[in-house]
Amino acid sequence: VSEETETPEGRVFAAPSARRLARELGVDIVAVEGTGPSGRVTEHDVRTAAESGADEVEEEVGKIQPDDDLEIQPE
Amino acid sequence: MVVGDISTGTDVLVIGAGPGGYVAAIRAGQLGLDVTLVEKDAYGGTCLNYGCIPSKAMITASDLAYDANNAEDMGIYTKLDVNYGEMVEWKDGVVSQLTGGVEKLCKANGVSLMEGRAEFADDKSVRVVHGGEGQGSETVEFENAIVSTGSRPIEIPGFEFDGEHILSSRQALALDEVPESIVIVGAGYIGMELAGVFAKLGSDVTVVEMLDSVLPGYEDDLARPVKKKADELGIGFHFGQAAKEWEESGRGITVVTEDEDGEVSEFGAEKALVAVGRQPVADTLELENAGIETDEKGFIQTDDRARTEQEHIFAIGDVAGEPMLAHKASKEGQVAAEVIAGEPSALDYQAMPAAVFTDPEIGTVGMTQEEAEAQGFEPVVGKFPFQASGRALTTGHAEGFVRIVADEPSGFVLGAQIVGPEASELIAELGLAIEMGATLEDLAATVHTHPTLSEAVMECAENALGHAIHTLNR
Amino acid sequence: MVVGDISTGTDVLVIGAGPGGYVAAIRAGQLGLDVTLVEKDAYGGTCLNYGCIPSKAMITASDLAYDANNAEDMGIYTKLDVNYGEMVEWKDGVVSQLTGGVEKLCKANGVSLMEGRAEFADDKSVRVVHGGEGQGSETVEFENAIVSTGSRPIEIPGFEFDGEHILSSRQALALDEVPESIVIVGAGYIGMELAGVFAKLGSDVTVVEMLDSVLPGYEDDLARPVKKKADELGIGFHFGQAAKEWEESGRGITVVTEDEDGEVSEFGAEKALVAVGRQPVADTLELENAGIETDEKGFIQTDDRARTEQEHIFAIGDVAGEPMLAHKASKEGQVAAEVIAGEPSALDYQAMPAAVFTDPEIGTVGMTQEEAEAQGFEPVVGKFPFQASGRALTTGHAEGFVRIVADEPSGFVLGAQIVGPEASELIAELGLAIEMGATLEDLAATVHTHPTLSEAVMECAENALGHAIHTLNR
Ligand SMILES: Cc1cc2nc3c(=O)[nH]c(=O)nc-3n(C[C@H](O)[C@H](O)[C@H](O)COP(=O)(O)OP(=O)(O)OC[C@H]3O[C@@H](n4cnc5c(N)ncnc54)[C@H](O)[C@@H]3O)c2cc1C
Ligand SMILES: Cc1cc2nc3c(=O)[nH]c(=O)nc-3n(C[C@H](O)[C@H](O)[C@H](O)COP(=O)(O)OP(=O)(O)OC[C@H]3O[C@@H](n4cnc5c(N)ncnc54)[C@H](O)[C@@H]3O)c2cc1C
Repeated sequence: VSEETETPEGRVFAAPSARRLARELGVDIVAVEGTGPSGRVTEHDVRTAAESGADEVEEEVGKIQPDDDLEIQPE
Repeated sequence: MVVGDISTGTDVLVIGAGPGGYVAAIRAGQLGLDVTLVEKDAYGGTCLNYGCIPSKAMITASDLAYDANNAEDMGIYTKLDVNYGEMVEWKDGVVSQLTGGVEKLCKANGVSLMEGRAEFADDKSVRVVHGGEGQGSETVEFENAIVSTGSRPIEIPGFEFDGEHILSSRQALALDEVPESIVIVGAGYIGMELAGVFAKLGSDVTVVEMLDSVLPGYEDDLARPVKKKADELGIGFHFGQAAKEWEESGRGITVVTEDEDGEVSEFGAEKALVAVGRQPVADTLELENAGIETDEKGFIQTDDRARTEQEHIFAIGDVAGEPMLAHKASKEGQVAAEVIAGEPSALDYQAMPAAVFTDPEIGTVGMTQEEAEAQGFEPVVGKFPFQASGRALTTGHAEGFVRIVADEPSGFVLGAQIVGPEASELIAELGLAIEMGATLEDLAATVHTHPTLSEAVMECAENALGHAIHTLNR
Repeated sequence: MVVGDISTGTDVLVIGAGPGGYVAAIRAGQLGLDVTLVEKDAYGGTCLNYGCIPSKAMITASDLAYDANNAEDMGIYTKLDVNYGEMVEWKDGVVSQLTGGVEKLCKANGVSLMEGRAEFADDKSVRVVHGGEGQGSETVEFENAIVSTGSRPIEIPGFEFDGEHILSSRQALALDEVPESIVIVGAGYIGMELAGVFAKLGSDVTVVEMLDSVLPGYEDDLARPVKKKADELGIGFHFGQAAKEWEESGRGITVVTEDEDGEVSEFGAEKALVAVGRQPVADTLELENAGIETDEKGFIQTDDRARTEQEHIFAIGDVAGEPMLAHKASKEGQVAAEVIAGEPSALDYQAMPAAVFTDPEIGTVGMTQEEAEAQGFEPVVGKFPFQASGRALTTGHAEGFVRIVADEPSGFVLGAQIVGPEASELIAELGLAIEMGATLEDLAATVHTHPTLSEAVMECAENALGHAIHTLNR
C-alpha cells in the first residue's frame, strides 16, 4: 500500500533505530516521507531526507557536550 | 566513610540508587564518564528492596502453594504447610542476591558509591550527610546531576505507619507471620497484589476502596477477571469507602470508613495495610538551592531528554512524574546518561508498558480504543479469549483475553490490553510491534510456536483483520 | 453416514484434520470456498489428540506437583498424593474441549465434515472409505485438494508398539498409572519431555539414545541445562546405544542395546517408550493415482505456495516435510487455502520458531551463529543469563540464558536461542523482530516491563551492542 495515510497528532510510525538516526542526522522525522508499509518511515527514508538537505532542525542534539554552555530550551 | 566536611568533584552525580539512579550511573560509567552514586538507604531502591521484587517473589510463592492446594481436578492432592517466616527469608535472599548484584555492577562499570543523604547546596554542588551520628557531611561538586530520589507511600491522616497495626506495603512484605485477618485500604495494583498474597496464604482479607471498582484506571473488562478471582478467594470488597480513623480493639484494630453520604462503617482485623498511592521524594532535596521548582504534586518537571529547568540537572523515575514504574525510571536513567555523554538520545518511545501481577495478570501497552479515538485514529479492535487457547487450557489458567487496538486505514498497531496468564510477558511482543510500526498483518503473518500463549497475540491480530482461526470473527 | 458408493463434489477437499488440515479448511471456508474435510480418526489430528496438547497438559500438571513438592526453600511443605488416572482424565477433558472446539469452528466456517479414510482415485477425485464394516465408500470429486495426513511414529524393527510393554508416545500419554520404571528409547524432544513427566511423578526413568547427547540437533549449550535438570531428577542416561531387542522378564521387560563396538547392554523396566522420530503418512494415499511422487524419505515435495507437482493438489504439515511442527502445518494450511482462493500468499516467512517443553524449556527461531556465518553474515552474538534476571529469581527458576544472533554491520536480528523459564513464550518477540527486520538497537530501545523475563530479551540485545545494564558486557 503506497497511498499516503494521514496520521493524527504528528505521530510517526518508525522503528526506534530510524528515530534515533533522525536525531543524529538532525532530521525532523515528522516531516520525512515514509516509503515503508502503510507509510512507515525507514532508516533509508531518513538518510534520503538528510541528503536532500531538507528538514534541518536548529537543534543538533547529537553534538551537545556535557560542558557546552550553549543554551538549549526544553521544548 | 568520611568524617568531617571535605570536598570532592564528579562529572555526574546521581542521587538515589533505585532502578532509575543505578541504571543511569551504570550507563554513564559505560560511556566513560566519572560517576558518583549517592544512596542514603539501600542499593536497588524501593523496587528491589521493598517493591517490585519482594512483592513478585511473594506472589510466585503464594501462587505455587495455592495452585498446588487447588489442583484436585488434575489429580493432585496436597496437604500443605506454609511457613511464612521462611517464605519471607527466601524472598530476602532473592533481594540480597539482586542488590548485591547492583553494587557489583556499579563498581564494575567504574561508578563510585557513596553512602549518605544528598541535598543541594547550589546548582553546582550537593552536601552529602552521612548516616549515623558524628559521621559528618561532605560537599560534592558536579558538572551534571541526576535526581532519582523516587517516591514514598502516601499516608492517610491519622493512619501513620507504625509497622504494627498500620502497615505500608514495605512493612506488609516483611511480616513474620501471615496476619489472621487484614484490612487493605486501597484497591490499586499494590493493594490488589498483596490482597492476593495474603488471601492465598489463608488470611481473611477485606479491601476498602474510595472509588467504585478494583484497579481504578484500568478498563472495566480488564479489572473484572481480577475481581472475580478475588471474590473466589473470599476477599471482601467495600467500595466508595474513605478510611477515616482506626482504633485498637482486642487483639487487633477497627478501621472506620465513611461513604459519600457520610454513612460510617467499621471493619475489624488484626492489621491494616494502607496502599493509596505514592508521592515523589523531592521535598527533602533543597531543590530551591539549585533553582529547581516542583509542580503542585511535588514532581520535578522534565523535558524529552530528562532535563530539568537547569539543563545540567536531570530528574528521572518516580520523582519526575507518572507513570511511577521501575522500567520507566530505568529508561529515563539511560537517556539522561546518554544525553550527558553527548549521544542523540531522547525519550521518544511510542509506548510505555505496564503490568499488574494479580491473579490473573494484566499487561497493557499503548492506547486503549478510547484513547485512539480521542487522538483522531479510526481504531479497529481485535479480541481473543484465552478459553480458545490450547496452551492456556493445558495450564489450567484460561481466564481473560488479549485485545489489540489498531488504526484501521493503515493497520498500525496502537495499543494492547491483556488480562490472563503471563499477561506481563505477552505484552512485550506488542510493545515491540508498536515501537516498530508493525501492522496487524505483520503480527498475523508471524509464525508463533504451538502450543503457546503467544499464539493468542497472533490470533487476536487475525481477529481484528476478520480471519482468526480459533475464534469466531467480528 | 452414507452407505454405498455415491459421488459428491467439492471446491476444496482437505484430507486429514490435524493442525494443518483443519486450519486450511477453516481458512478456505472463510474465503468463501466450498470445503470438505475428511478425517479417518479424530478432529485435531495428532497434535490435539495424542501430541502437543496432551503432552503439554501432563507437563504442566507434573511440574506443579513437582514444584510444590520441592519448595521447602520457599517455606512450602507439602505432603503430596498424585492420582495419575485422574491427571489423565483431566488431560482428556482439555483435549475434548479443544477437539470439540475444532469441530464447531469448522462448521461455523461452513466446512463440510466427512468421516473416513481418503485415497486418490485419480488427480480429480478420491475414494473415501468409511470406518466400520459395511459402511461402504464414496467418491468425492475435487477442484483442489490439500493433503494433510501428518505423520506416525517410527517403529524400530522388533519393537512393534503393543501398548503394554512397548509404548508409542500416544500410548504413554494414556496410561492409567505411572509406571514404576520406564526405559525411554530416544532422547529427542518427545522422549525428553515425557522423561520429565514420568520422573517428576516418581518413575525410575532410563533414557537410551543412539547419538551422544540429549536433544540432538540443538546446540550443546542449549541442551546442557536440560540434561543437568534431568540428572537432578535422577534420570539415567546411556548414549551411543542402539536398541536391538527386548524380552519380557518378571513383571516387566529387558531392553537390549548395542554400542558401535558391538558391546551389549541390558536395561530392565516395567515398560519401554520408543520415541525415535516420526515418518510421513503418504504411503496409504495411493498418490500415484494422482500422479504425485514422494521423496526417498516418503515426504511429498512442495513449492513456496504449498503446491505439489500437480498444481491443484497441495500438501502441508508433517507429510510435506521438516520441521514436523504443528504451527508449521497451520501456516502452510493457511497459505494453501489462500492460494486456492487466488490470494497472493506464499510461504515467505523469515523464520520458523520451535520450542521444547522440557525443564527448562527451549525456544529457538531463525539462525544460530554457525548458520549465520555459513550464510555469509558477520554475526555478533549477545547473551544474557537468567541468573541476572530479577523476575527469574523471584520465580525460583533462573537457569539458562537468552542468546541473540545479529548481523554486525547492519544490526539486523537473524536468530535467537533461549533455554530457561518460559522460553517457549519469550521466543515470540524475537520471531516478530526477525519478521519485521528489527535491529539490535530496536530491541534494546523498546521499553520492557519490570520485573519480567522479557527484559532478558532487551538486555541480551544490549549485551550484543556492548551495553547491557544487568550483566557484564563482552
Ligand atoms: C509494593 C510495590 C510494588 C511495586 N511493583 C512494581 C512492579 O511490579 N513494576 C514496576 O514497574 N514498579 C513497581 N513498583 C514501583 C517501583 O518500585 C518504582 O516505580 C521504582 O522503584 C522507581 O524507581 P526510582 O529509581 O525512581 O526510585 P526508588 O526505587 O524509590 O529509589 C530512590 C532511591 O533514592 C534514595 N534517596 C531518596 N532521597 C535521597 C537523598 N536525598 N539522598 C540519597 N538517596 C536518596 C532512596 O533511599 C531510594 O533508594 C512497586 C512499588 C511498590 C511499593
Ligand atoms: C508426543 C508429541 C508431542 C508433540 N508436541 C509438539 C509441540 O509441542 N509443538 C509442535 O509444534 N508439534 C508437536 N508435535 C508434532 C505435531 O503433533 C505435528 O507436527 C502436527 O500434528 C502435524 O500436523 P498435521 O496436520 O500435519 O498432521 P497430524 O496432526 O498428524 O494430522 C493428520 C490427520 O490426518 C488423518 N489422516 C491420515 N491419513 C488420512 C487419510 N488417508 N484419510 C483421512 N484422514 C487421514 C489422521 O488421522 C490425522 O488426524 C508433537 C507430536 C507428538 C507425537
